[in-house]
Amino acid sequence: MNPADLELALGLAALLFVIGLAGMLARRSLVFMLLCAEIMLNAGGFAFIVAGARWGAPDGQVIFIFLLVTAAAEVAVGLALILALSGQGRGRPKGLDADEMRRGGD
Amino acid sequence: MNPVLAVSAAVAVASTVAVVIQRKAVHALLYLIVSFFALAVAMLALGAAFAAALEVVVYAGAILVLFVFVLMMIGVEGPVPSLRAWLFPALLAILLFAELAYALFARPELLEALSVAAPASGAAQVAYAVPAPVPPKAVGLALFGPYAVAAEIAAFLLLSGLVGAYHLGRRDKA
Amino acid sequence: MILALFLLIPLACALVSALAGIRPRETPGRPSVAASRIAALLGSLACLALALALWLGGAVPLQLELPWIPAIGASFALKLDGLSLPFLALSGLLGSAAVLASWKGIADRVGAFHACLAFTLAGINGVFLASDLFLFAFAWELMLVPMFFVIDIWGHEGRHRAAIKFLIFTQSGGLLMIAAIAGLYAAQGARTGEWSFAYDKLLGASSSGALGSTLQFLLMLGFFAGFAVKLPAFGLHAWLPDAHTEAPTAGSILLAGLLLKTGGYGLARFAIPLFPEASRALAPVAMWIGVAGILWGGVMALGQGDMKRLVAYSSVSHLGFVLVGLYSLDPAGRDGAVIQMLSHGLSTGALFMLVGALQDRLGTRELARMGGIMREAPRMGAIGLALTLALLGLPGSGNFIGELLVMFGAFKSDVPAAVAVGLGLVLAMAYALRMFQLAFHGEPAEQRSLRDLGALETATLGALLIVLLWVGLYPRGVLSLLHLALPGLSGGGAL
Amino acid sequence: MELIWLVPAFPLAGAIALGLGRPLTGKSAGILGSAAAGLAAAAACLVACLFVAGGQVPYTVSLWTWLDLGAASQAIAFSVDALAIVMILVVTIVGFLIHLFSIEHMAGEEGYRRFFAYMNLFVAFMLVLVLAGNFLLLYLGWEGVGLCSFLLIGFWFRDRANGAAARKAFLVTRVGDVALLLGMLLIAASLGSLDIGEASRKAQSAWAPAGSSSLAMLAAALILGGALGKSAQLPLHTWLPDAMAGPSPVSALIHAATMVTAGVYLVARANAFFALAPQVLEVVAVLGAATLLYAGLCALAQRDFKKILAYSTMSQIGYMFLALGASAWTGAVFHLATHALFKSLLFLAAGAVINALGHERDVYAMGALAKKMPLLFWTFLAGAFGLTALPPVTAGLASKDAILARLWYVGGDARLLWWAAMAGVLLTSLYTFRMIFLVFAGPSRRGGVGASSHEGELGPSTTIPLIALALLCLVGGLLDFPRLMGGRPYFGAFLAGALPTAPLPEADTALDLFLSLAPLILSLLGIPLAWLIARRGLERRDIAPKGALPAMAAIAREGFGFDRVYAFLFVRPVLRLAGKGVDFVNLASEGLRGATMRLSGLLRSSQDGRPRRYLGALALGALLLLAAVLI
Repeated sequence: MNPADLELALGLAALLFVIGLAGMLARRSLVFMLLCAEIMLNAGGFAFIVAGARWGAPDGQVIFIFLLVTAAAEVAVGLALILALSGQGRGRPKGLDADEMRRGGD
Repeated sequence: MNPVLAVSAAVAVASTVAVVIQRKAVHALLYLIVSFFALAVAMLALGAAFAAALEVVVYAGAILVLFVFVLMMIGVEGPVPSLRAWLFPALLAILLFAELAYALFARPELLEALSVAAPASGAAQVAYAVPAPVPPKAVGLALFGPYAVAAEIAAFLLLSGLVGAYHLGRRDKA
Repeated sequence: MILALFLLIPLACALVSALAGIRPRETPGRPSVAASRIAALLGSLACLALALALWLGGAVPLQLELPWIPAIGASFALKLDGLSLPFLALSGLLGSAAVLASWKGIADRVGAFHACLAFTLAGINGVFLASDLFLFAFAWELMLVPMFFVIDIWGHEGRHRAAIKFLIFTQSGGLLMIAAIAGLYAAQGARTGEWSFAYDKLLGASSSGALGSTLQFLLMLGFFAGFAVKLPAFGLHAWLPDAHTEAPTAGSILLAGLLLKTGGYGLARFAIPLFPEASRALAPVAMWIGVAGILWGGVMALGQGDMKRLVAYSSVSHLGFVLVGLYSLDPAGRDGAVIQMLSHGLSTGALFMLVGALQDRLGTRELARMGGIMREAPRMGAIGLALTLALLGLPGSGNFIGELLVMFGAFKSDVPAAVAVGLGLVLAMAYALRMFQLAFHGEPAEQRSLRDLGALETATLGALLIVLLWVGLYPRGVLSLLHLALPGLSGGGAL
Repeated sequence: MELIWLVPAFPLAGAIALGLGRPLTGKSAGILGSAAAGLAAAAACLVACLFVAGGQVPYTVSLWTWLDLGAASQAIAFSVDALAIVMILVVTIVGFLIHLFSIEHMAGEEGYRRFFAYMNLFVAFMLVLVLAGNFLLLYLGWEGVGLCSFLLIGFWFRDRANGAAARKAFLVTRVGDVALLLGMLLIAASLGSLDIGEASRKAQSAWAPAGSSSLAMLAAALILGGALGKSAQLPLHTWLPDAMAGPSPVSALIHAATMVTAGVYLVARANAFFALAPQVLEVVAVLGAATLLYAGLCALAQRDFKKILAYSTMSQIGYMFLALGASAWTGAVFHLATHALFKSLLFLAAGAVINALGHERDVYAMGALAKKMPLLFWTFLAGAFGLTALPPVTAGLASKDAILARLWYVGGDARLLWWAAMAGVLLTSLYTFRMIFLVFAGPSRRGGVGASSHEGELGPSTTIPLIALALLCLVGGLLDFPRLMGGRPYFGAFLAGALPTAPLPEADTALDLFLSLAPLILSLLGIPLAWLIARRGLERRDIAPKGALPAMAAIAREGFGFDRVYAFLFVRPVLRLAGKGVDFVNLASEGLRGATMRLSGLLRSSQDGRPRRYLGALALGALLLLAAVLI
């Protein structure tokens, strides 16, 4: 494998991660924040794969699988939350604003 | 430089940027699927065929489809933040990326220092010489060999996610 | 094993009270409620009887040692000597008085209330008996928590704040004390190789040279801080007026009558004998802290409009005498401090009971809204007068003996301090008379009908007064007992 | 010999019985109280007879050990010697007569039973005071009588003003008491004993020679502080005029006959210490003389009947202090005894007058009562003659004469004091006869307050004490009559066992004549002058004072502003410090609480529940950490 490829791939992971970060910081909608979390998780997983490829070892992919599982569980719970919140009818048209939800505990 | 990797990287970055600036959640989701496909291609280029498959099948195919279902049910439109609102996140992201890139490209010795397995530069050169695609079988052996316990824990996590989602989704709360 | 009874009886009573009152939606007059009251009363009376029996039987000193946590050298060691016995008797007496004082006043969660009282009493008895520093610290903490609940749950309007304040102050002091105990334990253990919390073994630590003078002074300060908060010494007294004012009557009685005494007892038993050299270095400062407490407490009492708060500030003043007496490092001063603590417990306990009775009847503690009680309730007036006189230290009351001996001790070691203490006596008269005249003399401030003291209340208060008079007219009864404990207490020979 | 404890026990038992005995209603309470006092008087007489019969040997009866102070153990013990005998006789006999008087005088008052309980308690404490063999027990009695004084001044407690007067009395005397307490501690600490006799002996060996020991001076000065407070001498005198808020029998018993003279008794009792500190003794004399003149001037300007008598008491005690200062111990005690007789008589008669007039106390509102109340007039006059040392009443004549003569014979600077005392004689005569003229002579005033009332209602329990006291005044002085008039010093000889006496120099008839006649003439001279003053005062009583003299009188009526100065110097600063009871220590702790809460608020605002903020902080942290690694 080419070292340049390695660096490119790692740079890609880093770039994707910071894009996800910027999106999560900027967007206020819960759904978008969840999407951005997926981006960041995926970027992290990609970095593991790069590392595994670099050493020719399976461990990177194994960790990627674990990350996948985590992401699946997270999405399941997160989406269930979104569904439950939107079902209450509050904040529905404006798209589940995380900041507005802060005090809406009823 | 591997052209496949380069192209897929370009696609991934472009589609990811598109994800975070969409107004409609469904559009963002579709861009994200594109981004994941591009990443899967990149993984293939790196020789991680199994991971690439999982990326497409599980991540894009299952998790994101779950998103699609939910979005179809509630139909979210997030307001696109103003430029001002992007200022701080973008600044933070750019700075962070600059640091990471600096570490990656200008300070390779840092990465060497952080790595445990290959302390010597000679070993690194040896490793570079070996183009090593990792077959799915090796991954499976590792997963249920040394990582068996972690796999079990991951299973627990999935189960608890299931239970949590079920609980949250229950309509007839007493 | 007799000594363990002092802890076991209140604990058992706490259990019975708690169980009896555990049923939901209790109403006053139900048998279970009465049972928890009676259990708490019997427990206190049993402690009192036990202490008196030991006193009259001349059975001091008495020791009990059971292994507890041998791994760290902590044992369940109790020791009864001439210093602890009067305090144990006082705790039984005031415990009974506290239960009697809340016979009618507490109607809510009666079982839990009496369980808390009995629990506090157990902790107090433990403090007075422990001859193992680990056990002492244990008992010290044990008495605080139920007292916190007594204030926080059954107190008056500002109870939550007062309870938290009480807890924070005393816990901070207690923490320093526990740190000092640990430090002493470690230093002594490292030197001798024998890791033990036993009082007798630690007693010689500082004089044997195990501790450097700086370390000795720091450890002493740790003990001093813990006890000075509890006493309370001037500057650390901010918790006291609030806690006393907001606590229910029984809580105030226990607080003023017993909990404060644990501070003075701790100084006499631990801080001074364990660190004689360092205590001698601190003594002049400590005496003047005491003097400041006497004067400032008196001045503050003079300015209070709330009767209970006035009594609380008078406590600050009176416990300043204890500090002066103990740190005069003179036998007379030490005797005076002990007598002062006992008399203050009796007189202030009774006074809080009276204020509680007034508050139950009038619905106020404001002096400005009282007046004329002497005419409407002569029994109350007579007892109020007697207590006022004790408060201002009239000869014949135990308070006078305490103050006189303290002044004598102070006079021998620091004449200006004695003169300042004398000024405190003038202040004491000013605030005591002001309180008495505002509450009992003049015309009633508002329309009301006032019920005089009932037979039970009169009997309780009368008993306290008679004991107070006995201490005042025959202080030898206490002092001869106290002098039995002298050799063990003398520590470095300063006392 | 063991009987002595009965003397205080009777009134104490009476007090307890009256205090607990709710069923005692009506006059029975008064009768019981008087009986207790009477029994005490009888017991005292018995003890006195036994004492004289037993050859005047002092003895001590110890009941139980009270307290060990240092090396010395103090007992609850009664010591009997000649001085104690004199004092218990004065206290019990005068006390009994005043109790008797009160049965009718106080009838119908609210708290009748309480009154007698307090009075009995007072007698008990006073007896403890004079019988105490050690300073500690003396202090118990000392504070006890102060307590009873407080209770009885504030007897009519429904009026807050009475309460304030009572409180003032107790507080001001306590300032002196604390001095006495410190003096006791000094004696205990440096001599190792508080037994009065033993400490005196030790002092004489440890602190001699006289005048060289600062400890002796300090001890004497501190004891003097106590005496000044109790006896209302300058500068601790301000409580006595206010103390007249109490009922008249109280003023008679406590604030004329017994308690206020306790200071004199104390100094006499502790004479050994004063003998070792001649400078302090001089201070005693000077303070006595100053009080004598000061109180005389104040008395001259008063309008309140009882306050005139109060200032007069102060002034007479000034005489006693003067005598003490001149080391005329027996003379001081003799004047104490005679003063108890004539001043209690004056107070009782005044009280009866005031009662008859419906609690009118302004002398300008009285007048022409001599005819309406002949008995009160004549008995009052007997007391007044005693006060002004005029014959035929012997009580004051003999005792004052002895003091004046002694002052003259001391010589030196004491001559000045003699002149001061002579001025005092004139002042005494002036204020006494001004009072008599205003109350009993002249026209009836104010629409005739006393017009409807006369003394006809006075029952035997009122009249008997008055007449008895008047008779005692008439003959009391014969106990120690001046040698010029053929008297023999029985009294002085009796006291010689307890107090040091110095014989007068050889008789010089001419000088003796001068010393006896000079005060007599001055007193007589005072009578017409007093008439002028009384008339002048009457004319001006209702117009605003103008000119220097009335202004002076106004100042004198206020006691020359001592109250205001003390309020400014001591009372107000303390009260301002007390404020509304705001404790700066508490404020400091509250400030700490506030600071903590603000800090925690600051920290809490970082946990505001906005996940994006947390994320931003996280990213920032990552940025900084990475930067730290890279740099």
